[in-house]
Amino acid sequence: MKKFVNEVDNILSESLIGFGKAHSDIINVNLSPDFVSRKNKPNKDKVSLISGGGSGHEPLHGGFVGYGMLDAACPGQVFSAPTPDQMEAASNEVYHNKGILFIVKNYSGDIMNFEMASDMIDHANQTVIVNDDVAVEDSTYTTGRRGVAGTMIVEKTIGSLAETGASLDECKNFGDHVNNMTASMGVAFSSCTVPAAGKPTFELSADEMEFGVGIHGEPGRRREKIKSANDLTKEILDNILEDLKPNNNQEVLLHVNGFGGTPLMELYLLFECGQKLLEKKNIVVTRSLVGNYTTSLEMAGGSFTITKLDENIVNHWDSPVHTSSLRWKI
Amino acid sequence: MKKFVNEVDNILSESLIGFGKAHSDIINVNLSPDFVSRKNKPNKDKVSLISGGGSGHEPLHGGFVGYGMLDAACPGQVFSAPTPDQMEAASNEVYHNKGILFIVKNYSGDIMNFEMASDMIDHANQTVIVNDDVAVEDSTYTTGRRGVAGTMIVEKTIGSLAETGASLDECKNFGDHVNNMTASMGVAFSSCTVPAAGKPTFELSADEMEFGVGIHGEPGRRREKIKSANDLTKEILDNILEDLKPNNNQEVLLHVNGFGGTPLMELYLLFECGQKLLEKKNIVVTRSLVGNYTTSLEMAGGSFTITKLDENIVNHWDSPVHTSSLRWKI
Amino acid sequence: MNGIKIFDSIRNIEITINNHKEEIEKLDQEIGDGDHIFNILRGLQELLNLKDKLVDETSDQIFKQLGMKIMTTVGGSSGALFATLLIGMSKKFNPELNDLNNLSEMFYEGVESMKKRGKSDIGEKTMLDVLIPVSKTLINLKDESNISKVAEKIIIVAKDGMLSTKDIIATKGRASFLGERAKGHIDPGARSSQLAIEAICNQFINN
Amino acid sequence: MNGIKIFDSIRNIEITINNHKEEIEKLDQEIGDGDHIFNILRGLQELLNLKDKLVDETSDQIFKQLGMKIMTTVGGSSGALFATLLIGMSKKFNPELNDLNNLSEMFYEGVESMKKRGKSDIGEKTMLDVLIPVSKTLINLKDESNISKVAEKIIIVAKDGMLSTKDIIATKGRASFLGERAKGHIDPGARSSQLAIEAICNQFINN
Ligand SMILES: Nc1ncnc2c1ncn2[C@@H]1O[C@H](COP(=O)(O)OP(=O)(O)O)[C@@H](O)[C@H]1O
Ligand SMILES: Nc1ncnc2c1ncn2[C@@H]1O[C@H](COP(=O)(O)OP(=O)(O)O)[C@@H](O)[C@H]1O
Ligand SMILES: [Mg+2]
Ligand SMILES: [Mg+2]
Ligand SMILES: [Mg+2]
Ligand SMILES: [Mg+2]
Repeated sequence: MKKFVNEVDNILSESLIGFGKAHSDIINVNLSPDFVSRKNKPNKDKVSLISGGGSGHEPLHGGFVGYGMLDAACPGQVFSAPTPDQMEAASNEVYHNKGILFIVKNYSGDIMNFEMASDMIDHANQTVIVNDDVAVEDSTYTTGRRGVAGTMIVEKTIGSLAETGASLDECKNFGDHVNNMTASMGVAFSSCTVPAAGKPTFELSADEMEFGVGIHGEPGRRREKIKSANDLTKEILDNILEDLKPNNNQEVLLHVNGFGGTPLMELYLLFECGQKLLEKKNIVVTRSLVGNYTTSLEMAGGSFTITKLDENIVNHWDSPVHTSSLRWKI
Repeated sequence: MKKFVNEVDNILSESLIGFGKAHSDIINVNLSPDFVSRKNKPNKDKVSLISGGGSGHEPLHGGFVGYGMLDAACPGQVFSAPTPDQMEAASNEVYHNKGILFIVKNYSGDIMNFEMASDMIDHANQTVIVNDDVAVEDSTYTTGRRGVAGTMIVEKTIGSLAETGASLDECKNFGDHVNNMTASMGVAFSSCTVPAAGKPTFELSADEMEFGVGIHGEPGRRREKIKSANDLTKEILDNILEDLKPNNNQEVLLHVNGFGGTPLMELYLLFECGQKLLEKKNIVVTRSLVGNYTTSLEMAGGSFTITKLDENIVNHWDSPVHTSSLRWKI
Repeated sequence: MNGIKIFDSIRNIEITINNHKEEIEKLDQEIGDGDHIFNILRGLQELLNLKDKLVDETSDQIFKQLGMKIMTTVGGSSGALFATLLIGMSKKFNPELNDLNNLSEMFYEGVESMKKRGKSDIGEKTMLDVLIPVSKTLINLKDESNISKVAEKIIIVAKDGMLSTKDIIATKGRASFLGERAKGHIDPGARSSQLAIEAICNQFINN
Repeated sequence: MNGIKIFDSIRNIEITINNHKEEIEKLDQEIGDGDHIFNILRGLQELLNLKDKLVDETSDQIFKQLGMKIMTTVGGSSGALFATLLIGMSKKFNPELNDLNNLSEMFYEGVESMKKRGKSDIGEKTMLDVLIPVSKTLINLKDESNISKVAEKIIIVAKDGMLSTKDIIATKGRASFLGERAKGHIDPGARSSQLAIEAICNQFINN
């Protein structure tokens, strides 16, 4: 394993300290329990948004703490859900009288640890569960779908609504709404290497890809031969559109997310493939986001996320945001 | 080779088209000759800044076209300098009466092609050559040092000065000044794969790194065993500081740049190593930038860049910028 | 039951799990995300570090403190679940009962808490496919006087439960995302639970 | 000299370079950035595509157009340099001279332009270590009547030049960044230039 690291056991804390120093104008980093929180507490009463999850998906979630987005983020060990005391401490730090909204990706570990936190804190709190990954079946008998790159869109838009002073219920309902309007799917060309493991999670041969991969390198729908970007795009978008069932002339946000090891050049090429295909289907891409936002360490590959836009979503997407990894109009 | 690609020969143009669509609010993409230019021409007279170079370093340079930074960028083939007709066409597109300033990384190919362009255009023009890489010797008998991650700092700060309506000479002198105040050095853990080649440029064994690597995967100072992040940081910063000779309590910008294949987690850890070490040496990090800004496709590794700050540089660093990959206060 | 015995068991579990490190790692890489072994080992290490501090406390206090430690240091699914198990167990501790009776009641309560926390039950390809049968068997055998016999029986039940996860489709946990694809793979949590239980049982057989 | 002959030479160069594709790629990967072979092949392909359009033009026009094409399609160091060579050559074309005289003068002019463009000279581990000796030899032999003999001589001079790059330290081009480390490696541009010259010379020997 070749990484910038001193002791493998300290990689997370050293990285968090560096993150805190690099962005000391907007965030604080607390260690043991680990959480990232906004430096300048909003002076108005607002719902406090807290997200979190295993590390290794940076900039998700710590990179989205700041004005117009999250109040706090709780990073777990690499690919392991954070512990409830982190969420408890973060809640105490960022509570502003209107309650706490947890934003949680739909994985057993995250759900259970956030539930335990919810039981532990005295503040009113609710949870938005993000499950945008259409690669896996959604059935009432199972855990359902995974939460992937759509999470940051949910975080951005609720973050904006919360800034307006909306109530906890309003924020919760809007979050569920954005989640319903959002679907994602990805493909991996290589594995990532969890630092503690020191070797790749899986092996793909030179002409194989993992179709419908998860953001922890979990297997997806199937392993198959690599395809052209156009063919991949078609297959992924067909799955997403089948889920979202957009109307004719539906306006959408198209997000191409890199998993960490794929150059921007390819991500923009993928965006072009997606935009072209959507245009043919009379779906209008009016907002776009291309880059590494929800990663799996250094995994090569990427995903498409589409959010169907309505006036509310688009306004809350466009509004000012000032975090270390998403910033505009401020 | 596993990449998101349709035809290898079209990777650049498809990617550029996607780039143009994803950021159609701020930039235009012109094909044949290829260049990226600002969509909203500034209405005041200003010096026009044009940069360019081989592709494969994204977001450099196209990602830095926009308000407060570049007026145009000319992307060549992967790792090959652009051709003079690109710079000529870009010059014609973005000229605003105060002359053209080319910002060129110090490679034979770039220097020669930009010189040819300079000969071809009628507008007054000057060139700032960036050569911040201390990994290679600087001697009057050779081509000197390479231009690497410091380039975007030069682009950001001249970009800001140009917005104020400064003259061509002022911009040129300030660019040379920022370049003199800036030094960089990097290390690679893996090679990148040039799409046309289809296979990695070089091979490193499991415990080797290329110390002082270039941003095209060219060899650096030496190949050696990997080291801890702290030891690497010390070695790199010693080289940089020997070049910059900062005063006691010197304020600096510390930029940790990823080459593309290294997760943010590690880059922040590297930032922490760097900041700690500088603090011990009484060098004060007052500005920071961490992320993948000057990449070598999917190469794993990263570099440190330090810019000694004075009042002018810090003001022009802090001023508003609105490009696809660097945006603040606007 | 006392502090010494509890920490001896943890030590034995840690040795056994360490001996199967690669195997468990691989199981979670195949149908999960590969962190299970690190979660488990981190948790065990943290527990062992508490020995000096807790060894003289009452058993219910020890279980509770161990549960809290797991809860605040492990994370992931297994952190939440094993913390719930231990904290659940601590609640039912009754110093008036003999060890087997006490442990059976405690374990039953702990596993019931896990089922609630995980919204899960037997047959969903999780560690509960080991823990529920073990819990039931313990209740059935709680008045048995031959502890060694109980331990031998539990070892078999745990192993059967673990093996049963191989051919079912997961409906809970990360493997549930895989549908058919997880078939033929043993659940990592079931394997680590089974190994832990076997390690404890062996203590009683060897004595 | 006429369009047919010029395009025949380009065709021959392209065949030769293609035969040494992997070798040239490797040379630039070792001490450069690996793009040299793609730059060269892209350029040659673009030139061959111009055949129908240019074959009937005068030779000076052809050289100029070929140079412009290289200039606008190749990029990198070799694009700038070879464009400069061809455009420089076109300027000295003199239809009154015999072919060898004409070519010698043209080539000399082209190489001089390259030296200016590259701010470089012989002994800096570049393609000029091939092209400068070739240019000088051509001038010396420009009145020789046995073309085949000239061609044979040029082949040797080019090869010596190419080999000479192996053991010098580069002071120009990308290899200059490597200092001592580039020693023992042949310069990629020197190798491709030498192969191109050999391909042309072989035409004259075979005839
Ligand atoms: N809802 C659940 N109920 C019971 N057990 C579960 C549940 N979800 C996961 N598990 C167990 O947890 C194990 C995985 O643990 P671990 O790898 O530590 O966490 P994660 O799945 O969050 O990465 C699975 O093998 C399974 O036995
Ligand atoms: N200043 C120069 N003068 C002469 N030749 C040069 C100069 N710089 C580079 N070269 C030649 O160009 C070759 C490299 O070409 P190429 O790989 O296409 O461009 P780049 O070096 O820009 O990647 C070198 O091998 C060398 O022969
Ligand atoms: Mg996990
Ligand atoms: Mg090049
Ligand atoms: Mg796991
Ligand atoms: Mg090259």
